[in-house]
Amino acid sequence: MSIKKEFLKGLVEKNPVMVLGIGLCPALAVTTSVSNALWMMIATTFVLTCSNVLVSLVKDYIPSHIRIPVFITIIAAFVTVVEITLKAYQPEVYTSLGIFIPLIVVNCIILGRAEEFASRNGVFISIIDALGMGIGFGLTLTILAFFRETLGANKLFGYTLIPGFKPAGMMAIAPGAFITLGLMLWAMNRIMVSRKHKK
Amino acid sequence: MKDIIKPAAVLAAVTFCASLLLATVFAVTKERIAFLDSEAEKNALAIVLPGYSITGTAKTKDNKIYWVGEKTENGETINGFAFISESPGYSGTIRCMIGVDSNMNILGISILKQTETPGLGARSVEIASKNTFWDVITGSAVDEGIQFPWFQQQFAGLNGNKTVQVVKNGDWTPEMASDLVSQNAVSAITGATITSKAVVDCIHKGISEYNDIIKNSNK
Amino acid sequence: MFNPSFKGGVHPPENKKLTEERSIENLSVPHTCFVPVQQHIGKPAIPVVQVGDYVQVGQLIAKADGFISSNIHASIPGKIASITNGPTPASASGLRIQIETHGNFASEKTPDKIEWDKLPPKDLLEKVFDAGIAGMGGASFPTHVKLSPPSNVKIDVLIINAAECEPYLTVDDALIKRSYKEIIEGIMITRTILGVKNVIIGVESNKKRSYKTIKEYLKKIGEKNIKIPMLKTKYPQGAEKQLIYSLTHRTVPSGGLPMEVGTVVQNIGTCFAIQQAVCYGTPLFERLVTVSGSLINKPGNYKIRIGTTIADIIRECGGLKEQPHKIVMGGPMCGQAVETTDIPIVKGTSGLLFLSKEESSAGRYANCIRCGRCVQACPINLLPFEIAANIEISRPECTERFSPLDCIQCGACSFICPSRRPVSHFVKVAQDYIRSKR
Amino acid sequence: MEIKLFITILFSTIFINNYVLSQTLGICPFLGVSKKTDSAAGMGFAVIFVMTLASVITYFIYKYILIPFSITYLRTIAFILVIASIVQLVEMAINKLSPSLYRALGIFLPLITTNCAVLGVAVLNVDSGFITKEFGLLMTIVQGFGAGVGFLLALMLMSGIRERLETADIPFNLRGMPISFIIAGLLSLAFLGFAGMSF
Amino acid sequence: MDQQIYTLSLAPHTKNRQNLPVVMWLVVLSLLPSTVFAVYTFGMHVLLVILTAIFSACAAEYLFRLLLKRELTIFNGSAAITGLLLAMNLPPMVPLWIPAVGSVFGIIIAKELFGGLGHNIFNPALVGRAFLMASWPALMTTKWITFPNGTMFSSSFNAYSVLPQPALDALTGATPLAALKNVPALANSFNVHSQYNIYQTLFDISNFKALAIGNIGGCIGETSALLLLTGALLLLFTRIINWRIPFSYIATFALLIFAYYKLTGFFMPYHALVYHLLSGGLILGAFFMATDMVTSPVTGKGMLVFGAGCGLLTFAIRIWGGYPEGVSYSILLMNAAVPLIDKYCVPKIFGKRKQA
Repeated sequence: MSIKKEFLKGLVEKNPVMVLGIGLCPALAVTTSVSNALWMMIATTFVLTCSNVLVSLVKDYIPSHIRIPVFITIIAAFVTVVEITLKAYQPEVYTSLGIFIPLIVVNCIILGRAEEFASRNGVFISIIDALGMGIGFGLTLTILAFFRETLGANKLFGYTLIPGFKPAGMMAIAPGAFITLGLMLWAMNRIMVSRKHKK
Repeated sequence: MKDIIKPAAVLAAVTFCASLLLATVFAVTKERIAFLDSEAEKNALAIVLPGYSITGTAKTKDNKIYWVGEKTENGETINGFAFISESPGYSGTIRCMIGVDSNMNILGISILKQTETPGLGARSVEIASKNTFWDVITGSAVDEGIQFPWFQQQFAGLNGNKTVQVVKNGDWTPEMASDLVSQNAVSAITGATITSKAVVDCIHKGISEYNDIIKNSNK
Repeated sequence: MFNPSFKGGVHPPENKKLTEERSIENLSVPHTCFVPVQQHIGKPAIPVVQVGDYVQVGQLIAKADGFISSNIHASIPGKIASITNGPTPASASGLRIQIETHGNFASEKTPDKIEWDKLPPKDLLEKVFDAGIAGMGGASFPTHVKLSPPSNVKIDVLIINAAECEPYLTVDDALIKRSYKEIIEGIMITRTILGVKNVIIGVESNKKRSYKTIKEYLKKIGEKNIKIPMLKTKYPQGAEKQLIYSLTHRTVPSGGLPMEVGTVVQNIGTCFAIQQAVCYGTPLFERLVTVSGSLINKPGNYKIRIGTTIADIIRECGGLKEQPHKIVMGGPMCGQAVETTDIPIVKGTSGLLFLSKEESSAGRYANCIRCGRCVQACPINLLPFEIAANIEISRPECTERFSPLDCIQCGACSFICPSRRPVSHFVKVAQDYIRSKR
Repeated sequence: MEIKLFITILFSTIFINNYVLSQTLGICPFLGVSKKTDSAAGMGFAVIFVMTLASVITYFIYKYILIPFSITYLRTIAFILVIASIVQLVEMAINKLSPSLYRALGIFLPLITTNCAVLGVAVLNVDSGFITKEFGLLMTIVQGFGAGVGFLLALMLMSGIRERLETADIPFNLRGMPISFIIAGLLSLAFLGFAGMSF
Repeated sequence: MDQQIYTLSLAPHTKNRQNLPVVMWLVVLSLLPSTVFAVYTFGMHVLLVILTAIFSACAAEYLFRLLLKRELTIFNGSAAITGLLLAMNLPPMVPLWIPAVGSVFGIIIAKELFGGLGHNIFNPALVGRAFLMASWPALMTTKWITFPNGTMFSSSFNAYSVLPQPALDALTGATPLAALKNVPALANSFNVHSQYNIYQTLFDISNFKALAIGNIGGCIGETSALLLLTGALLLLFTRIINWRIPFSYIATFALLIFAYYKLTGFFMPYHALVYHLLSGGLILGAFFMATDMVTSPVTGKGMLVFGAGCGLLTFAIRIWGGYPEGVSYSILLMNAAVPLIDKYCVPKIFGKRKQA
């Protein structure tokens, strides 16, 4: 019961992008294509899980006033692991995600979960939390990327969707990202409100 | 005293462990990354200096690297040169590798880095697959073989001493090629004139920068 | 083109044509008068008559209560019928002294003119006080208070307000045309009381005939210290601070009085009343009122006894063409709409307008489109639309940074608004909120 | 000639490739601190200061420590620790030297650590190859400063608009975050006018 | 006794005759001459473009308000003006879905989401145009009409037949501003080593005539300087627009353009100045779009600052930018700054003492 709850909360009720409003920079920047969004999800979830595990393991040995630098160091290490690995085995993903791979370090989701959850809970439940949060983050990115790739480039996974349709190029660049996310948040708010009314 | 030493020690230990981990990962992947880099360079050089064998690199006065290649044609050895140049595009810098012969005729270009709008400026490096998403998921996709972006292809054969003109004729087709070469022009990517011009600028910049060096090295 | 003026302001349709050419007529004396005891700013006067007493015209019926207050005199001869509460311009239920006509008018003889220039200023001021004169422009500030500035204040200019910037109203214009000599004399008396030399009369450029009349008369009598520049026709040219600025380029500080910049402003009607009071001892019991608007049958400038009800005036002016949408006391820009026709005329009533729906209704208002016209129009340089926007969404606490208290309620912003928003009303709400909090 | 280059870099980082509006970096503080113009100005100036300082320090670290020892893969971890300590030190220094400045900027300084635009500018300095170029130090300074100014500009525009919208009749579910994204999108659409500018 | 109760309300009891619908219809009226002229010169397709834009703008506003159960404001005419202004900023031969999509985006994203008329920050018509520019730049920059027998270029080009045919085609196929921007490149690539000839051709007196009258390539509503100025006079005369914004916009722009050409040693600075002033959307922008009440400052000082900012940005984009024309982007950018301008250009309150 509790495991299910901890996992699901990251998807909906505490969705990092849609509800907590964190991790926005990658959400806006890398969602030009669904495959970018999925790779971002994998990279972030990996870092999140690893850092959550390590933080919950060492939490008792760290003096509380230096915990933030320690957490950052741990996170930065895992980010670099991801960076190097992608560079070696997925060079195309490495180029298209670009600067946003090192910037996973400053994604507030990761530091936030380390601080708020992993440093207070056991290893197993921390993994569940990380997976839930990572997938919740990734899911939002994927939906956003779906709209942006289909409308902005008439493509899905790099392949043309409807021949002859002229895509709105704006969706593929920054303004499209902002506006689409804004409209998604609006839709989300409406759904949440009508749900509350039903309850 | 203990208040300082313990945290410092913990922090040092964590940093040390992290560095150790990274060093290991780096050591494992080092060769592969180096291989990928050289491969990328080789590929680019093969495009911009087609048929030339690379004889080595040289440096300009301000430490910029350029490549020298040669090939034998009709019993004569011809030199080719390749260099890298940059110019601001629609969003962010565009980096190109440009190959020229000693008369500054462009042999080929390769865009190494760009962050242009997908679907518009980014088409300068994209090869549009004729297969649609539905073809792919229904398994009816056709293998199209290795292709080269038409935008970059147009530059081969242009005269680098003269200004390369950007014309808006709609997207490039092979039929347009001879006409464009006679005008010393390239056809802009539809809707991405800024990107197209930026690439041309990039080439002009590079050629003017290396013009003297290459002429001198020829003598 | 380059007539002196102030920044901002609006040009409402003048509508003065209705009454401009009408000379002053006496309205027949009504059968009953209701004289309110509060006709001025300050404390209400205290009645000094009993029900059943008989009074003569001009007899004191209520005495000023303190310094900032005014005497009230009987406007018709007769019997005090009642002293009860009823509707007055100042409030829906204020104390009114009802006089019913009784006796004759024969006793109303014009006394001989006294030679005022032999009297000391203090006696002159006494006469003004006795006559119960309060500003005739609309605000009704007791005149004797204005004329006795504290000794540490140096007054160097007397400004006479004949701008009459409100649409419809033509009383000042008509008065100048008829009694310019008396007015100039009144100005001289006022000047003597204040002990200043320089006088500036402000007349708007749309009253060319009055302007000429005064100018020529001044030339004739060789008076050099009374100047009369022609002001640009613009509302609210007659607002005190704006008038001072237009004529002297002095800026009365926010929340301050004209005397802080060495000026005193008197309405031209007040000057006439002062002359009457000082020279003939006539107290203020009647005044000039412009009765106008598209729905009254006989518009004109009438001399009306104070205390005459609107109902009587309607009857005397030939009745109404149809039921008016609004009855306004004062000018259309900052006058007051009244609910019933039982309300009497008071010392400060300069106009009485019977307006049709087309003339006066704003209809429903729309969103603010930020055209900035209220900002351009505001003579105080406020941002009225910001105050209105905050009031509209019930955030009066956010209006304080826009200083609504500086607003003079001229109504220019509401007038000019293309979205028909009651901007000045919103500003009033903000003012009330901030005042109530202090 | 060099001056022109610096102007180009400065102009490009402020307008053409504005960190917030076209590269979608630093979105969290951009949305978080843009409710009031006063705090937006405070945050903006703090970011300019920290970005310029971080650019300089990471330049030296990268050029004189990471490159000579061939440990450039430690870039992310080194930069984030440096930035975190700079922020900490600056906070302490300002507190000591000028309490009035501290009152104005102090509360924003801790927020800057997680501002991905700061790490972003350090990483981009490396990525654009400034480190090895002639006048590299000046270029990094100009880029760091320009990025900060661009951030301040975007933040000020945003906060002005949001202050004005306080009285606007925005659909209820759209208030707050969603409309802010829409505004950001429209701002970024307007900034497209600078695209392709060159001198 | 009269028992009638009369309407009570606060002063004032009279109202300005110029209310919202009057304002809106006067704006439409002032745009009418150039609209009619555009239909006359560019053909009936333009009429369809204009009608599509207006219809979809109104429909978008109506449906959005209907769906969100908000007060229907469709009759105040502002949506129609948005549609009309958008259409005037489009090339004549765009496919009809372009104005439709642009209007819908402009109205919904830039206006209705912010709460409708009066609350929007950005000019909806310009947002619509910027959206179309970012999304379908190809359609937005190639669908011009050229006049084979019109005044622009043809007669003057005959006099300078040194130019090769492709250069002529390149010049006449573009808008006046694009042609101006292309001169150096053209000169280089067609071996006309001096740019002198091309500039002289462009700055021929017959071209200035064409620019003033409007038989020239360009967006639907921007070509005829004279008719636009006629409409602008009507608006200035009825005090719907304030002189400050157009004045400071055009003055700043003219000053900068002139200074630029003079300082760079250009040989025909006066001609270049006039050419810049008459061509492109400068007049349309300065009088009809920058002056949009909702999205421009409210204070006099603010208006001057706003206009100057627009002028500076237009100058920068035209001279250094990636696009030949910069009017719509500069107005859009300055729209974003309006709240700040309003905040810092508050007039001094009359008689307010300085805070001690």
